[in-house]
Amino acid sequence: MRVIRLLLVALVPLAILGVFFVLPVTGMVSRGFWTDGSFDPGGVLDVLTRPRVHRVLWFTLWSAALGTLFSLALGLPAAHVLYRRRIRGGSVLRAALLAPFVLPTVVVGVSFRQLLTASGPLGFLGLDGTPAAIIAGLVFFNASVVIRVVGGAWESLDPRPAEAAAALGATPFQVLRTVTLPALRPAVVSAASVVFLFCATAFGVVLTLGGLRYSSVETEIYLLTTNLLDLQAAAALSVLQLVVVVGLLLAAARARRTADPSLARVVARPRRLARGDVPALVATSVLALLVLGPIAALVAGSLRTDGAWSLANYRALETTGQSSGQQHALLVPVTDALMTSLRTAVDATWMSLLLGLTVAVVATRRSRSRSERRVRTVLDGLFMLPLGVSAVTLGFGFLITLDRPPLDLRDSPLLVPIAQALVALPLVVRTLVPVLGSVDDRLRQAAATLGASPFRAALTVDLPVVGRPLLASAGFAFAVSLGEFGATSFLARDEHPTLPVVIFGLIGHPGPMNYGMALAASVVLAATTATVMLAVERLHVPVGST
Amino acid sequence: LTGEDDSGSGSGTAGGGDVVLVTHESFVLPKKLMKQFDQDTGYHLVVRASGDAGTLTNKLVLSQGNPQGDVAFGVDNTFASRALDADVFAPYAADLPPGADTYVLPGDDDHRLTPIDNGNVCVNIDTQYFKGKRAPQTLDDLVDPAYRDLFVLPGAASSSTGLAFLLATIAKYGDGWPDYWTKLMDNGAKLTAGWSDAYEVDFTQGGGGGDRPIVLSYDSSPAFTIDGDHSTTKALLDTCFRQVEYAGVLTGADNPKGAEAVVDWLLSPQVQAALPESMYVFPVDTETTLPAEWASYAVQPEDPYALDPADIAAHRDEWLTTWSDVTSR
Amino acid sequence: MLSLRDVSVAYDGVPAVTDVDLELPDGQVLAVLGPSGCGKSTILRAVAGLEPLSGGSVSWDGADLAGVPTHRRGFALLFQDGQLFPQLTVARNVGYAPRLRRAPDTAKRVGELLELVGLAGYGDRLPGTLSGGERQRVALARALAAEPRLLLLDEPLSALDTGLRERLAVDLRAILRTAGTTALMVTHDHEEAFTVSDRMAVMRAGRVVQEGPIADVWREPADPETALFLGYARVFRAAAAAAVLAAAGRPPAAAVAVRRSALSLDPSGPLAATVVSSRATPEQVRLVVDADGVGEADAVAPLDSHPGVGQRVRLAVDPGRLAVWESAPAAS
Amino acid sequence: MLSLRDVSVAYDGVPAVTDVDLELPDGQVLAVLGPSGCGKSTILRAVAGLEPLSGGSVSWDGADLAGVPTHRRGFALLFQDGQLFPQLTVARNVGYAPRLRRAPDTAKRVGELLELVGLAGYGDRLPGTLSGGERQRVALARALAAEPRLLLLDEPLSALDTGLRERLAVDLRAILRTAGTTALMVTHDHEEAFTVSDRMAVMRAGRVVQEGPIADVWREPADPETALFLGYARVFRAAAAAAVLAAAGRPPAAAVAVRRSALSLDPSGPLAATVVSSRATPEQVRLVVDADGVGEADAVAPLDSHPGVGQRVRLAVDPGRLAVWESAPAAS
Ligand SMILES: Nc1ncnc2c1ncn2[C@@H]1O[C@H](COP(=O)(O)OP(=O)(O)OP(=O)(O)O)[C@@H](O)[C@H]1O
Ligand SMILES: Nc1ncnc2c1ncn2[C@@H]1O[C@H](COP(=O)(O)OP(=O)(O)OP(=O)(O)O)[C@@H](O)[C@H]1O
Ligand SMILES: Cc1ncc(C[n+]2csc(CCO)c2C)c(N)n1
Ligand SMILES: [Mg+2]
Ligand SMILES: [Mg+2]
Repeated sequence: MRVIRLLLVALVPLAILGVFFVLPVTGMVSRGFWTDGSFDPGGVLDVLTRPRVHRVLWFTLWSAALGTLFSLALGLPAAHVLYRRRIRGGSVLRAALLAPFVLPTVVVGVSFRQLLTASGPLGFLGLDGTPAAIIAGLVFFNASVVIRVVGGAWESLDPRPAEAAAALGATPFQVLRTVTLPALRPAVVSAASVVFLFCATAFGVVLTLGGLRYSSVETEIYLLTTNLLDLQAAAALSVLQLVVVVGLLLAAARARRTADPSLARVVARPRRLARGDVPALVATSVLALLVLGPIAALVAGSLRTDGAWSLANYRALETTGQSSGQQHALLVPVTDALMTSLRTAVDATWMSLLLGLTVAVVATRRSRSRSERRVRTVLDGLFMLPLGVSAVTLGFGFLITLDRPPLDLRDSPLLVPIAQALVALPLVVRTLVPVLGSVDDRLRQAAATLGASPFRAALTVDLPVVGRPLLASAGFAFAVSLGEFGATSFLARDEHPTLPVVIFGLIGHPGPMNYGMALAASVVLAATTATVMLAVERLHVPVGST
Repeated sequence: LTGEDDSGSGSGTAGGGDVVLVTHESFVLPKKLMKQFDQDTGYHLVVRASGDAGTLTNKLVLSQGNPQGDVAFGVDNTFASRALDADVFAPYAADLPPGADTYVLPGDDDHRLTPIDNGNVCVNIDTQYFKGKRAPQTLDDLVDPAYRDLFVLPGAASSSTGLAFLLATIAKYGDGWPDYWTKLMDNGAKLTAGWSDAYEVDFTQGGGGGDRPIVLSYDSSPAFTIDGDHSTTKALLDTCFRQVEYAGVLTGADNPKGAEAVVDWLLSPQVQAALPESMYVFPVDTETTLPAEWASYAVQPEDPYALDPADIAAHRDEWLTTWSDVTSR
Repeated sequence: MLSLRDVSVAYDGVPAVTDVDLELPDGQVLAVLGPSGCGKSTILRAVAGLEPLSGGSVSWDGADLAGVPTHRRGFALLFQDGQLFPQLTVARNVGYAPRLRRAPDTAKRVGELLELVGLAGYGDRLPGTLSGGERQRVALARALAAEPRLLLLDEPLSALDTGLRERLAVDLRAILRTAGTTALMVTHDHEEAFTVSDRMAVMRAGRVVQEGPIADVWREPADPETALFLGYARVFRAAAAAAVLAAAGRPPAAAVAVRRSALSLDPSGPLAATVVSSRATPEQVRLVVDADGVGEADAVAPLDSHPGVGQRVRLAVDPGRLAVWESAPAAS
Repeated sequence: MLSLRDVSVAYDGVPAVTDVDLELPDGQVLAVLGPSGCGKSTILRAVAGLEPLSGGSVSWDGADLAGVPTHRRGFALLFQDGQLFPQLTVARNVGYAPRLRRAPDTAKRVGELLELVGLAGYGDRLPGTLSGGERQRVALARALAAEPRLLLLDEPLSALDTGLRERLAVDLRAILRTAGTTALMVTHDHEEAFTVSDRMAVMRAGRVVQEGPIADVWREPADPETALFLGYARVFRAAAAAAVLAAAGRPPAAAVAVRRSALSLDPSGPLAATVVSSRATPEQVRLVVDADGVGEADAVAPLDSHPGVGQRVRLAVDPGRLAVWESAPAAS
C-alpha cells in the first residue's frame, strides 16, 4: 500500500525519466542488438572482448577514481574552510569556485594546455599530454561539486557531538575521523558518486589534455556513434557503461547507508579561523591555485588581440560580425546566446528543482518496511543514471524514439531544458538527500502531534534545513544548464543556440578573432555564473517564519 | 521511392509554409539572406542546426523516412556515401552554377546531392619561422629529419580535419600509408584532440604562441594571419585533401518543393558570395567574387588529393583502427 | 474517553509493550510509572499514532483511531527530549499549535504560558541557546498551548530542580483541572505523580501491572516488585513478615512490604535491633539494622540522633507504612 | 586539584556565569546545585574547555588550563542531553574513549560498565533505539569508561526512576571512591547529591552563593533563598521567627528557615494552629496551617491521621529541621 502511494508521488519524475531517458537510451541500445532486423547479442558481446575496450575501460575507471579522490582531498578541506569558518571574502570564493563548472571543456582544455605546453609558463613540469594533466583537469571541474554538496551538509552540522568526542579525549583529527566524517558520510558519498560519474564521462578533458593517447569509454562511444555509426559497438559500450554505473550506484548506496543518519541541525554560525585549520587552509589554497590559475590564463587570453591588450574580444561579442567587415561569423551575437542560455537555464532550474525535491523527499522519508526502503533506494539511484550515459547515446536516442505521435518531441523547444534538467537532477537530488535524510524524524512527529499536517510539518522541519542546500542545488542546476554542451549541442534548435554551443563554434574554426572571442565569451559565461551564485548566496533563506 | 511525395502536406506545392533546413552547427549565413529567401519564395525558412557533419549524417541515416526536416545541408564527401546508401536523399537536379560540376559527388548518378561549397585541409607553415630556411613542401618532407618535432596535427579519430589528412595520405601512399604514419610519428609529429588545440596552443602563429611551426589547417587559413600586407602563414598546396559540402532534399520531406527552393537558394550568387566570410569555405560557383584577403592569401590547390566516397564509406572503420594502432605505438 | 485495549507495540519484531488495557475518563489525569525501558514512552507514542500497533486498539470516545493520522487526533505529545524546532524562536515554538489553528491572541497566550513556566522574556531566544531545564519548560509550554483534548506528557519536569518542579506540578494540575483536559503523564517522580494525577498505572517489562486511583495503588501494591518500585524498601515473608506485623500490632500475613520510614528509632518501640550502618541525609539519618526475628531491615532516625554501628536500638513500626498480602504473592 | 578563580562566562556578551571561585581537592566529589538556568552546565563546559572564559582562570594542580584544548585536559564530560554518537552502537559509544587511547581489554571493560548501568546485552543496539533512561545510562557508562582525572557529570541520573537512581548513585559513589576520581556533578536531586558527593556548591543567577561540606551547607544555608532552594519550606522573620524558635526550645533570632517536616502533628506540641489545607502524599499527609503567632506554615501528619480543614491542632517543632540566622540576612 505505502509502496504504491510512494510510487504515485514519484509518478511525474518517473514519467519524465521514462520518456526522456529510459525510452531513448533503450531505443538506441536496442538498435545495436538488432543487426539487419534480427536479434544478435553475440555481436555486442564480441565487442566486449576487444583488448582495446578493456584498455579503455580500465583507463576510464582509474582516471575517474583518481579524479574523484583528488577532488575529495582538496574539496573537503575547502568545504570546511568555506562553510564552517568565517573568512573574509568567503562567499565570493564560494561563488568563484563554482565558476569552472560551467566553462566549456574545450576552452578549459586549451587554457590548461597553454599553461602546460612545453613553451608555456608551466612547461617545465612536463605535464602536457600526461594522465596527471587529465586528472588536474578533472579536479578543476569537480572540486566545486564536492565543496557545494558537502559544504551544504556541513554548514548546519550540530557541533555538540564533536564537543562530546573532544570531551572524551579525541584529538581534532580523531574527532574528524570518528564523528564529523561519519556524520557527513552520506554527503561525501553523494558528492563522490556524482564526481565519479562526471569524471568517467569526461569527454573534452580526456581528449584535449591526454594528447589523444588516452581514450575513455565516453570518447569511444562518441567516435563509434558519430563517426563510424557502429551502433553495435556503441551499444556494447553503452551497456558496459550502464553496468559500471549501476554497480557504482549500488556501491554508493551501500556506502551512504549509515546506522542512523539522523543529526541535529543548527542555525549555521561559522567560527573564526584557528591554528588547527592550517592544513585545511593549505589544501584550500592549492585548490584555489589549481582553479584560479587556468582561469587567470583564460582571462588574460581573452584580453589580448593581435599581441596587445584590448577589450576588442569583448566588444565583438555584441555583433555578428557581418556588418563590420570583421571576419567572424556568428548566427547570433554572443549576447543573444547568453540570453538564450539564461532563459533555458531558468527553465531547466525550476524543472530540476521540482523533480529533484520530489525525488529527494520520497527517497528520504522513513521507511516502515524493508521492501519500502528498497523501493526508495532504487528510486534514489534511478535518477542518477542520466549522468552515467553518454550524451551521444541519449541524443541519438531522442531522435529515433521521440519521433512519432504522441511523443513527437524532436523539435519541441522544451527538449533542451528538459534534457538539461535531467542532467542537473542528480546533482539536485544528491545535494538534498543527505540533508533531508539526516532530519530527525521525531521533529516531524513533534509537529504532527501539535496538529501539523505532513505538508505543514515539512515546511516547519525540513524546509529550514533544506533551504540553503536547496539554494545550492538551484545554483548547481543553473550552472549545469548554463554549461551543458553534450546533449544541448545535439538537440535540434532554431536560431537560438546557447552560449556553450556558440563558443564551441567559435573555437573550432580559424578566424582572426574567433579564438579570442571564444575566450571572452567563456569569461562572460563564468562571470555570469559566479554572479548568479553570489546573488543566490546573499539570498538568505528566511528561517523561522513557518 | 522517388521523394516526389505529392501526398505530403499542401504547403509544399502552394509555395508557402515552413521549410526546415537540417544542418550542422557551423552553419551560418547572414540573417538578411534568410529573410530574402522568405520574401522571394513565400516559404519560411527554419534552420535546425546541431552537431558536426558526422553527427548530421548519422542523424539523417537513423531518421531515414521520417526526417526532422525537408532539406539537409552539410553532409560532406567523407560521409556522403553513407547517406546515399541509406537512401536519405531524394533526387533533385538543380541548375548548377559555373564550375560547380567539378564538385559533383562521383557515383551520384541520380542527382541526390548538390555541391554547395568546398575547402581543403592543408598543412600550413609559419613563414616567419622558415624565413631563410628551407620550408617543407610535400607530404614526404614531413618525415624528413630536418623537420623533426615541428609538426602538430589533430588526430583522425577525434577531428574531421585530422581525418581529412589521413585520407590525403591514403590517397597518396595507398596501402603503404601505415608506413608513412609510422615514420611521421617517429619524426616527432604531435597529435592533438582537435583543430583548435593544434592551432591555438601548439602552432607558433596561433593564439597561444606555441612551439611548432608546421600545423594541419585549411587552405583558407593564411587569410586569417595577415600582418600588414603579408600573411605570416602559408598553406602547402601539395598536401591538401578536398572537402565538399552538399545539400539535398530529404526522402519523406513534408515540403519537397520548399526543399528544392532551399537548394537553389544555396546555389544563388548571394549565398555563394557569403560563404567565405560566414563559413570559411570556398563557393562552388567559380564566378563568385571572393573577399579581398581570400583573393590574395587563400590560394586553393589545383589538384588536391581525393578518394572515392564509396571507398571511404567502406574502409573508414578499418583505416581508423589501423591509424589508432600506428599512432598510439 | 481514551481506551487502550490489548495494545501491543513491537520494534522490529521485539515487543516493547504487550497487551496493555487502560481506560482514562475525560478530565482525569493518569500517571504512568515504571522502571527505565519498560515501555512508557512507547505507550504515549502509540496513543499519539506515532508507532503502529502490532495488536489491539486505541480508541477515543469509542471510535477506533487506527486510521487516524497523528495530526488529526488532537492529542499533543510532549516528547521526553523536548524536540523543539531548532530554527524557531521560543515564542514561535510555543505559539506553533495556536498559529496552526489560527487561534486569536496567540501572542498573549504565548506570553502567559512563558510566564507560567518561568521564562517570561525568553520569547526571542533560539532553543539552542537555552539551558536543559529551560528547554524542557518551553516544550511543556508548547504542549499546553496546543490545548489538546488529550495531553501526553513524557517526563515533563525531569530536568528541573525540586522547587520549580513542585511549583510547576501544582500549576500543571490547576491548568489541567481548569481546562478539563484529559492527560497521560509519564514520570519517574512519585511526588509529581501524586501532585498532578488522579490515577496511576505501574508498568513493568511492557505490561501494566497495576492501575487504579493513585492512593490505592500506593497503599496496596499488586505485588512485591511493584511495592519495591513504589519505594517500599523491602518485602518480608513468612516468619519475618509475622514479626514485623506483630510489632505493628497487626495479624500475621503471607508477606509484607515496608517503607524505609516504617521502622523508626523509638526507645519504647516493640522491635529490638542492632545497627548495621547509618548514613545522614538532608531530612534524617538512614539506618540499616539487623532486627531480631526479621533480619536485615531499613529504619530511620532523627537527624540529631547518632546511633553507632553495632549499637542495640529499639524500633517502632508504623502500620500506615506497610503493604500486606494475605496470601503468598507470586515471586516474579 | 581543580581550581576556578573568578571564572566568568558570557554568551554573546550576556553573562551566564560570574566570578565563580571553586576549589576541588583530588579525589573529592563536588555537587553543583541551583535553579534551572543558573549556569551549572556552563561551568562544566567552561572547565572542559568548551566555552571560552570571559574572565578568570581554570587551573589544574596550579597550572592554568587557558591554552589547553579540551582533548588534552584529560577530563570527561557527561552532557546533560547525553550526546551519544548516533551512528555508533552502544558498545562502541561506551568503548569510544578506551579505544582512542588504545586501552587493552576494551571489550571487557565495556561489558562491565554496561552491566553496571543495567544494560548488559544492549551492546549492539543503536542509541536511536533506546529509551530515554537507557540513553542516559549509556552516556554515564561512556563517561566512566574514559577514566578521566576529572569527571564532569551534568545531571547523570535525571531520567531514571527512583530505585535505579538510588542504586546508581551508590554505585557511582563507589566507583569514584575506588578510582580516586575527582568529580564535579550537576544535579537537581538533593538525595543524589548527598549520596554521591562530599561537598556541595549552590548557584544562583550565575554565582556560587554557598560552598562547603555537604551536611554543613544543608544545616546552615547562607541565606533564606538558598534555604528555600535547599528544600526548606518557609523562612520566618522577627516575631514569627521567635515564636517558632520558642516552640523548638531555642533562643530567638533574626530569621529561621523551617523544613516542611519541622512542624508535625503532635497533641502535646507547644504550638497551636488551624488547618488550612491537607493533602496526602505517599509518605505522609501534608498540611498547611495557620499557626498562632507565626502565620501560615507547613506541617506534616502521619498518613492515618485526617485533620480536617479548619480544625484546631497542636504541633511540635523539631529543632533539627530549622536553620537559624542570628542577624537579619540580606533580603535578596
Ligand atoms: N549557547 C547559549 N547562548 C546563549 N545563552 C545561553 C547558551 N547556553 C546557555 N545560555 C544561557 O545561560 C544561562 C545558563 O545556562 P546553563 O545551561 O548553564 O544553565 P543550567 O544551570 O545548566 O540550567 P539547567 O538546570 O536548566 O540545565 C541560561 O540562562 C541560558 O539561557
Ligand atoms: N526505536 C526503537 N527501536 C527498538 N527498540 C526500541 C525503540 N524505542 C524503544 N525501544 C525499546 O523499547 C523498550 C521501551 O522503550 P520506551 O522508550 O517506551 O521506555 P520508557 O519506559 O519510556 O523508558 P525510559 O524511562 O527510560 O524513558 C526499551 O527496551 C527500548 O530499548
Ligand atoms: C570532467 C568534467 N568536465 C566537465 C564538467 C562540467 N559539467 C558541468 S555539468 C556536467 C554534466 C553534463 O554536462 C558537466 C560535465 C565536469 N563537472 N567534469
Ligand atoms: Mg521514555
Ligand atoms: Mg544544564
